[in-house]
This record gives sequence, C-alpha cells and structure tokens, in this order.
Amino acid sequence: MRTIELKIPSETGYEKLAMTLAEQCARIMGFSDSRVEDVKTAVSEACINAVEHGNASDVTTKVFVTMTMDDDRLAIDVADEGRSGPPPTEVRTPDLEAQFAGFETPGGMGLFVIKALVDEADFVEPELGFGSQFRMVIHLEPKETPA
Amino acid sequence: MRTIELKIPSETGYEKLAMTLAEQCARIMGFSDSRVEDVKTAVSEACINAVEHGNASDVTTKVFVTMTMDDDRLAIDVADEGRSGPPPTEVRTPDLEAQFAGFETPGGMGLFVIKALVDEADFVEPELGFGSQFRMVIHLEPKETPA
Amino acid sequence: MSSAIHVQIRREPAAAVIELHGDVNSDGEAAVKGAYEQVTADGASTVLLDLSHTQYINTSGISVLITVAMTAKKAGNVILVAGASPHYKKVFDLVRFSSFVTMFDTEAEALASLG
Amino acid sequence: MSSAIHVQIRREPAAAVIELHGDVNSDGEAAVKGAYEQVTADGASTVLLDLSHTQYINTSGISVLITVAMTAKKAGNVILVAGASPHYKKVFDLVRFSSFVTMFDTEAEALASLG
Ligand SMILES: Nc1ncnc2c1ncn2[C@@H]1O[C@H](COP(=O)(O)OP(=O)(O)O)[C@@H](O)[C@H]1O
Ligand SMILES: Nc1ncnc2c1ncn2[C@@H]1O[C@H](COP(=O)(O)OP(=O)(O)O)[C@@H](O)[C@H]1O
Repeated sequence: MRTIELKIPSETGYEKLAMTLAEQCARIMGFSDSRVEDVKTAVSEACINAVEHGNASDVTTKVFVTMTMDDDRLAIDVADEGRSGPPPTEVRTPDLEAQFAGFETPGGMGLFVIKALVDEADFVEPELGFGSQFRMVIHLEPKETPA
Repeated sequence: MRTIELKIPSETGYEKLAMTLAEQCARIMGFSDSRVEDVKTAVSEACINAVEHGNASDVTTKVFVTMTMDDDRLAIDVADEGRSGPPPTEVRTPDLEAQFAGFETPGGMGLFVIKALVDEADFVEPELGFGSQFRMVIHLEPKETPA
Repeated sequence: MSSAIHVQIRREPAAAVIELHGDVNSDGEAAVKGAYEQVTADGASTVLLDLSHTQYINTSGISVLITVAMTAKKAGNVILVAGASPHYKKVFDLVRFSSFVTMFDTEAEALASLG
Repeated sequence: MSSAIHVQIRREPAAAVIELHGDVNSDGEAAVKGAYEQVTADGASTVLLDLSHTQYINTSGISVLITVAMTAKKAGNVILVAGASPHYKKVFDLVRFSSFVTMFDTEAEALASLG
C-alpha cells in the first residue's frame, strides 16, 4: 500500500493538479486508459465540489486529496473545510428535461457522474476532524494487469 | 501566491509524481519549455536525495514537497525526516576523471546538477522541526510571460 | 490557472462551426454564449460545436453547453455537437445530454448529415 | 513505480546499437551492463547507446552510463551516445560526461561518423 497526499488551493482550475496526480497513480497501478479517464473526471468533480461547496470558494481554505494505492484498488479521498454545512446525504439524478425546458438551472451533475464512473463514492467521517470528506474507490479489474 | 503540498512515499520512482506536479506549476506560471525541464530534473534529484540520503530509504518515512508559486518565482521545498544526519554544507564538483579512471565510484552529481539548473538551491531550517529541508528557487524571466 | 477556453468561429456552407479550444468549464460561459450569439446574428441557423480541440470538459462546462443548446432550441435554431472523445461521449450519455442534442464523432460527419 | 528500463539490441554494420527504453535510473544498471556484455561477447567493439526512446534520465542513470563507458574504455572498445534531448545534453555537458564519450544528435549521425 502506498499513500500520496496533495493539498491544493480552493480555486477552480487547481483540480487539474489532482487529476494529473490521480492519473499517474492509476497508470502505475495498471488501470486501462478508459478507467484512467473515469478516475480523472471523478477526481476533478470531487475537487470542484470541495472548492465551490465545501470551502465556499474561500481562498484561505484548502482542499486535501489523499490517494491510497492498494494491490487491487485505488481509494481517493477529497476533504474540504466544511464552510457550507454538511454534505448531501443523497445524490439527485439531474433532470435535463426540466433544465432544457427552463424550469431548472443547468447543473447538479457532478455527484451523479462520479457515482456512475467509480465503484464506490460516499461522504465518510472526516479524518481532519472537521469539514467533509468524500471517498471514491476504483477497483482494478483482473484484466488490467499492473505494469 | 499559491501553495501546493505533496507527500510521497520514500521510494525511488515516486519522485516522478513530484516532477509532474512541478512541471504543471511551472507551466501555469509561464516558464519556457527548457526551464520546465530544468525544474523537473532539479525536483527529481532533490526527491531522490531525500529518499536515499535524508530518509535512508526507510519505507515508514515520507518526502514532503511544497511548491510556492509567486508572481515572479517558483520555490520548491523538499523535506525529509533526517535519518542519516545533517545535510552537506557544501557541494562537490563531480570528478569524472577520477570516476573514469576507476579511483572513485561514479555518482555524486545530484546537488551539483541542481545548483547549476536553478537560481537558488540551499538546505534551510526545516519547517517540520526535524529532518532536512532543501529549497530551490527558479525565477521567471521577464520574457517568459505567464500564459 | 486553467488553460482558459478560447473559441474559433468558421462558416461552412451547411453550418457555422464553433471550435472550443482549452478547458470547457464554468469560466467558458461568456465565450461560448458570445460565439453562439455572433454566428446567429450573422445569419446562421445551424450551429456546430466542435469539441475535438478540448481535452477537459467538466460538468460545469456541460451546463454551459446545455444553456447554449437550450437558447438555440428556443430560437428554433439547430445545435450539433461533434468531436467529443469516447470518454466524454460516455459522460454526455450518462447525464442524457446526448438525448437533447445530436452528437457526431467528427465535424465531417456532422456536416455531411446536413446534406 | 518507475517505468522500468528495457533494452533493445540491434546489430548495424558499423556498431552494435543498444536502445534504452523507459527510465534510465539506478535500477537500469543490470540491464544496460548486461546488454553491453552481450554485444561485446558477440564480437562488437563499437557500441552505440541510443537514448532517443527515453524521457527520463537521472544522475544515478548517468552513473550507470559512466560505468559502462568506463568498462568499454578499459577493454579498448568504443562507446558512442546518440539521441539525448537538448535538456539531457545540457546535463551531460554540466557534469562533463560529454568530455568522455562522443555524443551525436541522432543514431544516423553516429553511424555515419564511423564511416
Ligand atoms: N463537498 C461538499 N460539501 C457540501 N456540499 C456539497 C459538497 N459536494 C456537493 N455538495 C452539495 O451537493 C449538491 C450536488 O452537487 P453536484 O452533483 O456536484 O452538482 P453541482 O455542484 O453542480 O451543484 C451541491 O449543489 C451541493 O449542495
Ligand atoms: N537530503 C539529504 N540529507 C542528507 N544528506 C544528503 C541529502 N542530500 C544529499 N546529501 C549528501 O550529499 C551527498 C551528495 O549528494 P548528490 O550530489 O546528490 O550525489 P549522490 O546522491 O549521488 O551521492 C550525498 O552523498 C549525501 O551524503
């Protein structure tokens, strides 16, 4: 097991540092190209949520990303400082009919996309002792032999 | 000013995560391609020293990399847990004559190369309170306009 | 720090083409909307969004695309989307964006479909 | 976690070529030395190290190259190095590795120099 930790500013755009790091970890573990893309999108969306919701875009806050590389799974935890209350307890399916009809503002797709792309995705007890921590787990399929 | 922190395992190979992160920071700041290569090599050598010397390759230790992006300079600190005594106070010029003649084991090029590639490179007071901390600073040349 | 979006506009016989370069995220809203408004003001009623030059689209970027597609639909214009990578095509399918706009693998296929 | 070095050996009329793929670091010592021993055992007295397929060389990797070049020199063999990027050429110059082996931009130039 190997652990990599990253701390980035609460500013959109910096999620790309977490994406690249997650990509490298996923490649080291031998994930397929398409699984690597899934990981990158999931990490990006989780970091943007941490910046915009969890940290309410407060520039004095940070986003904490921890990647745990195990033999058969990659866990990625994204933690924020909880500036906007507790995280949601359920994930809504985006209603594009309503959005296209103008009844709803376009958006609300992040958590739904993450849930669809990774094997496990849940808010967990924050190890920081405060804020929110979102954990994503991606399993290495037997066919994706580590390099 | 933006600060990015990375914590990696004490194992050669993982320096590549720090290299990629430093590369992204340098590109965001607008460094030229050749300067980006300098940064990558310097970070790689500093991390390998932290793993092999500072942490004596003890797998329970970590290497701590901090990138500080300022308007006109990128500072990269590489800290280790100081498992093999204090860091060197001077940098030797590698003697390739002696190495080719077989009088010296090939090696001892890392700090020398770092010093040549970056604008400032020194061991500084460790902010962790223990271990060694090596600081490298690379100035953004006026012609390298940020993107 | 993102590689800011920039748009390139081209007039093809069958459609106005808006190429999206850089990152497609929330910052891109003004640029993409502006390009749509420009080409329709210039008389285009069929607009092709070419995503083949972008490597990064997030869900905020998809919201921007939805907003433009919605504006087009309201005005009776046609929006086509081309050049999304297999990964982003999968994401568009997941959120069902692809049920509301017509997707093509390449710009050439999109233009050919217009006859 | 590094992308481990692997070598590919080719026999050209003027020299044995050892292509280094992957990362050139301390882990590569056995592979590079082994390749050198194999080609010289097969009769080559001129050996070309082709670095054009590697993206990452660190100073431990340079030490490996020095060791092989030293072994060659002792045995009266010739080592040529080709294909280093401008950045690594700069690093080779810094440590003066390039004063001890002959460097060429490309394998073709290196082979041509052998007449
Ligand atoms: N880290 C977080 N902390 C607090 N609330 C969150 C966090 N992540 C998501 N949320 C809440 O869940 C909602 C849905 O998030 P998401 O599906 O990513 O869509 P969007 O970010 O576009 O609203 C957000 O609007 C927000 O209220
Ligand atoms: N982080 C560090 N902590 C303790 N000693 C160090 C550290 N970095 C370098 N050194 C010392 O400086 C010497 C020279 O380092 P370097 O020039 O990188 O060459 P090499 O690592 O090949 O010996 C090392 O052999 C080691 O004794």
